[in-house]
Amino acid sequence: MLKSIASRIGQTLIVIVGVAMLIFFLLRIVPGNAVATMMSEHADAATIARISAELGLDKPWYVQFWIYITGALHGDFGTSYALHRPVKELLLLSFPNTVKLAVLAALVAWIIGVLAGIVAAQKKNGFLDRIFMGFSLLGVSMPVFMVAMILQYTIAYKLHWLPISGGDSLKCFILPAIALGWNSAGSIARLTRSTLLEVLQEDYIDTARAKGRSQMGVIVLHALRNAMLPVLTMMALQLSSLLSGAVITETVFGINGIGRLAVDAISGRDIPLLQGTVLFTTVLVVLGNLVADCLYTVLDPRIRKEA
Amino acid sequence: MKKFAVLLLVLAMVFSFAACGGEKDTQVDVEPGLLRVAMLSDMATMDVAQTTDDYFVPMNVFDRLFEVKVVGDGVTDIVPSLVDTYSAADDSVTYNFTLKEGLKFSNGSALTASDVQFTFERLLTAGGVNDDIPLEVLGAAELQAGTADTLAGFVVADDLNFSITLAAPNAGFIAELTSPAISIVDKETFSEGFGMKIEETIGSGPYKVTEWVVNDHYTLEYNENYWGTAPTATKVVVNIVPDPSTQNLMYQNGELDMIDLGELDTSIVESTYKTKYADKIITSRRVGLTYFAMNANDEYLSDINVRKAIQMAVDRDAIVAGIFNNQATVEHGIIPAGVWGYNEDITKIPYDLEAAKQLLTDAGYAEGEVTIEIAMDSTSSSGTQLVIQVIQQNLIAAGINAQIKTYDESSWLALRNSGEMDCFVATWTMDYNDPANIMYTFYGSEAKTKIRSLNYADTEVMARVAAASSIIDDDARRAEYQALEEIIVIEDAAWLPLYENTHLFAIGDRVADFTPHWAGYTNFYAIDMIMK
Amino acid sequence: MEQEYTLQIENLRSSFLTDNGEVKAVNEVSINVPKGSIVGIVGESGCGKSMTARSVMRLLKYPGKIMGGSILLEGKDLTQLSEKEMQSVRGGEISMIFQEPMTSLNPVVKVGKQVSEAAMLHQNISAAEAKELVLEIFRRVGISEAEKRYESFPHQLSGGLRQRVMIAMAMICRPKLLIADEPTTALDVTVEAQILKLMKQLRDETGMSIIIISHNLGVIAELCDYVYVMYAGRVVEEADVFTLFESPRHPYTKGLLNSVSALELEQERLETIPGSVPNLRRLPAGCAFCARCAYAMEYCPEQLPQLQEVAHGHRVRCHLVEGGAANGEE
Amino acid sequence: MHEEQLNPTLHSEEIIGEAETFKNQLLRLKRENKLAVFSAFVIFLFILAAVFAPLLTPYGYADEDIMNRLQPPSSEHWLGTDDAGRDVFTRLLYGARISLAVGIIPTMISILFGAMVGIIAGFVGGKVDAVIMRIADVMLAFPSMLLAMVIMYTLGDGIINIFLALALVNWASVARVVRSETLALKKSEYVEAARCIGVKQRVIMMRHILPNCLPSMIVLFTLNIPSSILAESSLSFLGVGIQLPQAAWGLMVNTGRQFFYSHPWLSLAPSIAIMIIVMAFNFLGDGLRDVMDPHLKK
Repeated sequence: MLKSIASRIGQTLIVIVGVAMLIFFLLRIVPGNAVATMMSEHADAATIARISAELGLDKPWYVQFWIYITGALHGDFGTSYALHRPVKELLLLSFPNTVKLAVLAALVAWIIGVLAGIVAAQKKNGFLDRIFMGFSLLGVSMPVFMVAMILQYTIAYKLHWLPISGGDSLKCFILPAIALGWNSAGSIARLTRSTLLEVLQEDYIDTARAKGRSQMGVIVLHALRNAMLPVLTMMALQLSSLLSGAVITETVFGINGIGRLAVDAISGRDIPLLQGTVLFTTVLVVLGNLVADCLYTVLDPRIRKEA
Repeated sequence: MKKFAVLLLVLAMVFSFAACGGEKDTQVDVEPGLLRVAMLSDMATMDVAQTTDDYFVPMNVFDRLFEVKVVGDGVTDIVPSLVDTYSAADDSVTYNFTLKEGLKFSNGSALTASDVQFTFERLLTAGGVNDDIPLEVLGAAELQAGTADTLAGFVVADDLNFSITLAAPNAGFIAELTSPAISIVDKETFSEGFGMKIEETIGSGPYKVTEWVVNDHYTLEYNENYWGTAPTATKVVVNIVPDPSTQNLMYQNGELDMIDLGELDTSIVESTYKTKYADKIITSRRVGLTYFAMNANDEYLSDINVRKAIQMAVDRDAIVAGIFNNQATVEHGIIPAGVWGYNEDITKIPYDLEAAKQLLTDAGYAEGEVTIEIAMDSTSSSGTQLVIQVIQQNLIAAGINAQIKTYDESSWLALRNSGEMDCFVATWTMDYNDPANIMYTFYGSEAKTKIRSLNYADTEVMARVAAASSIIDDDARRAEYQALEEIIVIEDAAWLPLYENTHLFAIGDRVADFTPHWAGYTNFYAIDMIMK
Repeated sequence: MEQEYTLQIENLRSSFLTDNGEVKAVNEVSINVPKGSIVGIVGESGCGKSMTARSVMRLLKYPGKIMGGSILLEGKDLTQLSEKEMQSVRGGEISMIFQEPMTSLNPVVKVGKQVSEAAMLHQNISAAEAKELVLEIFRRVGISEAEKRYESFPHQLSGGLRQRVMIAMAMICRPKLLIADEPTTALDVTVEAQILKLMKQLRDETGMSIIIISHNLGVIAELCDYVYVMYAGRVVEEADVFTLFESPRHPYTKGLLNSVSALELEQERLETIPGSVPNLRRLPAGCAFCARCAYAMEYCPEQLPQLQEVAHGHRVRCHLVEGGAANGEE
Repeated sequence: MHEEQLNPTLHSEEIIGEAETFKNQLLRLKRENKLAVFSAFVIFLFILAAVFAPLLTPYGYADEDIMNRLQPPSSEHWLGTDDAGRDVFTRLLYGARISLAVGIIPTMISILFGAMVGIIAGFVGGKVDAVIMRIADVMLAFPSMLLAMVIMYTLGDGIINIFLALALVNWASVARVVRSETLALKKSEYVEAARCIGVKQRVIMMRHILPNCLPSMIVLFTLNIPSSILAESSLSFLGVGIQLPQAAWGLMVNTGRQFFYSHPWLSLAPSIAIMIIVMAFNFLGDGLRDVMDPHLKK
């Protein structure tokens, strides 16, 4: 087991290095002079040249790459052109908000998704099944921004139940979390239902029933644990799509998170910020997948043995 | 099929839910004296030496020697702020100032003449973007080049008295000193973190910054050491809400005490604000103008007939009515309405499509032969983008093959600064109330017309523009500016003025009254916001 | 003599209710299980034997449903019990073990836990007590190193061991009846013998009754006291084990026996029953076996033969025995 | 073997066989999954709308009429006009072109490229495999939205660049699936046999492996279309995709967003269009997966 985890960590490191390289090269082929944007109206050529030098943009790309890599290793992602602050500081500021949003959204997605999946599987082909699966398909098919806008309109604007836009309190995160989680809830519900239906066909489910377990007992104690293995894998993958969706949710709800930072960085052509944001987020996802893999190993004794 | 029916049902449920919901007022408990506003983006710095946009903190946390006060509808007056008394020599070269007594920064240290001196010198040496005004002072070039250690033209007599000698006469100098660029900073406590760290950004204004959560919000609180009357808004929270429609909702939800309606589409202002919040609207002139630039170096635009045709082909009244619902006024010159020196009687460019076509035909151009490219900054407001599209259609109607090309912001700027851009639409907002601010910036020198891709050819006119600021007699100066304006706009057809926007704000229930910045800036003086 | 029965199945009918109509998988089946006896149900795949067993447990897979008849466990009709009452019957009074020991245990739960779960469900005991009970039953069913096995996951055990675990699980609450659905089919022959021996031994020790479901007549012969032969959802012949093997009367039973003896005698040509199990949707009105029957008569496809008692406790469902023609048949 | 075989719900599996042709599979889809058929019909309607857009509406997608901006739905403008006076219904029709193109073209590119790379990785193995799969890992590590945004940032706006960005984002997952199928096929007898008689590697890949990967490629194709459509609409919504005055649904939602509370149809209409087409492709993809590749069920 340890060996397999070690090799996974090794692979993860390779991926992280690859990610860092890809981001760097993607962002060095960019048109437009970022410094000119940053200085906007009043910049003359001399000022632009001076600031380019300060930011190291006049050096050959390999020197820049070296600076970037060694910096990133120390957690130094450079300074934002637009906000004049270390990217690290900005990331650390937005990170908690994105985490809050993602965790809440994941909770929404998993709770709704797994429960709906269970009920649907229970009542296979019944009315509830159809309703839930209808909703889940709607969840998978609705663009995140649409859900976000509708929620904002109904719950916040019309009903005044929750605030419209960002803020620090948990209350401000409820709507964005639902908007973001809705999508994942759909796919989790579908997956939970199908794996649960599959697992419920397994012989050991009969065994558990033959033991005298109630339907609920069978599902919770025997079926769910097995059905959750693929769902867990999916949850790890969902981390990536949650962060993708966070870009939109944060923009719509005005949450000061990493996604919005990325959008701001793009519109401001703020390369260090964009570089830092994407690198940070991606490394986060990679590490998340690593954790999920290890968790999987722990949860499924069959893999534990093979390792 | 049954599944599909269920889906339809679900959909219907979602939308009926979306449609329902009654209106009700939210009673939010807000502490008295708290002013909640929103801005589209966070400030990059609080240091006025480094920004020409982020003026909110400089305006509210710092003071200037003079301020512009709105004294009536569209009437402004320049009043001393930190300055107690001043006198100008007859030649408009040397100015003597006396500061008010007992001025203090928010940290308690005294504000003296040497702080003013430091402010001027720092703007020159900090490598920032706001050195235009200090550059007029005698010896500024030497200080900036490093050949002098001090600013020769700035003489400190004692703590309260100082004098400034300019390199050339400038009758508009006092007006220039009202610019937020000349915000007086504290020499004693000035440090590395100035502009970025709230505890190191010390001013003498009515507020001090107490919190800055980047990209989220920042908070200003009343500065107990402020020399003037205390503001009724004792605490100001500026939320960063990048999306105007969200701001709109927040205002309607009672989450904002003031909204800048300039960011919203006019139709929303029309349908929602002019009906539901009609008595909450505060109107201000956005002193400045939107113009259509024509590059005289362009193959076709170098022909004055083409420029004249374009001037006549653009239906500015339709733009003002159609896009802005008349929340703007058509401009005819360079000096915008609301600025000292504005000429109401300037010759007006008519809208005459047929005459424009005729002019082109007479000049020997075939239909569609004249080809120009209008460069559009992809980040420009939707209003500006619409204006560009309407202009394009106007020009096409006149037989000019006008193409819109979209550039990202930095490419757009780079192209414009290179002097190679064909045409574009942009807006200039006045920094201070003097024609020099726009005339000199656009037509003051060859370099200045090039950086705006105008490439105006008449060097004689440009020399006159540069010299106009030193005319001491106000009437003579005004006459000279107006004459130059007539030459550039009408005779040379080098400039197509479009319109001046009206800037609307809506105040919330907690606000009694609000006076916007004289030039209609988005940034405002929080002290001019009177809370209930 | 008044016979005491653990289980009496009377006229049980179970069907699959599909979109395309009802499929009668178990049709008017009556089976009696005398106390302490081992009853076998034989038949080919799809004859309804597992369905019968599952009906007893009321564990029919969707869309299966009990349509009629009664199932009396010591006089208590299981078909009338609520689901909740049924849960206490399952695992407590009746246990069941399944064909596939490989898949019948939850792969992610330790086997000890799975067995003790059964104990704790039906006896009001603590986890520690349950573990003691499990270890004891593990030893009784011949699982060596019981402590170590308790902590094992199913994939760490051999097939024979897993089936022993299943038996332990079934036995832990001392049920009145054990239903074993093809308990040894998936095991190799030596292990099979051990498991069968174990089951017999457990019966002898506890006096419980056992229903064995198998397509393997060898297993039946070795273990059972009574045998029911099922074909296409009906019992076609029933008798005590000696009678059935000595003098089978139904052509289908004979066919089954022949194919086994053919194997045992290592004959060149394997004698099998021609044809295959009929589709339950398209059963003839009469005898379901007639299409494969060498002795089928004109009216066989039309008329359903009744179960006839040909000797004490020996019943046959065949037109051949009705008219007495079957008697002189060989 | 026991009674479960009788379970009539599983009855259809009897006819799933190696030999079932694509045509038969489609026939079976038609017979068994009405919803998938209906979805195909809906998609067909969208294709018709996209192709015949100029015939269906008197307006052009970029025709502005500033004096008639933000009109409510009427007989002249079925879905009203947007903030530049453009006919929303017209833009919806033309937007279908972009959504369908964005759904199909980059998906096609990513499937072809991904399959090629996947087959090579799986078949050649060794270092080639290791390198390719590590690159795929790197691509898959990114949150797709961010990667697409960065690529769009680098390439600049425009539809071709969207195709490229989405193809670049998606190929890796295809490569993964195809690689694992190739690995399985590599061990099959007929590939072994072909190798033994000295058939060239390239020929084996083209003749034996590729055709066998086709079913899962087709299924991946239909299932990746909706995610591509959603991705494009999200990019355009954020302003890094299609630019005005082009008509793309995500862009229409974005420009209509500020009018959501006064003129909701501006953003609701394109939103619903996106939802319907995505749903249709999802249903069709699910249906195809069920008939073509029962093992691909995730």
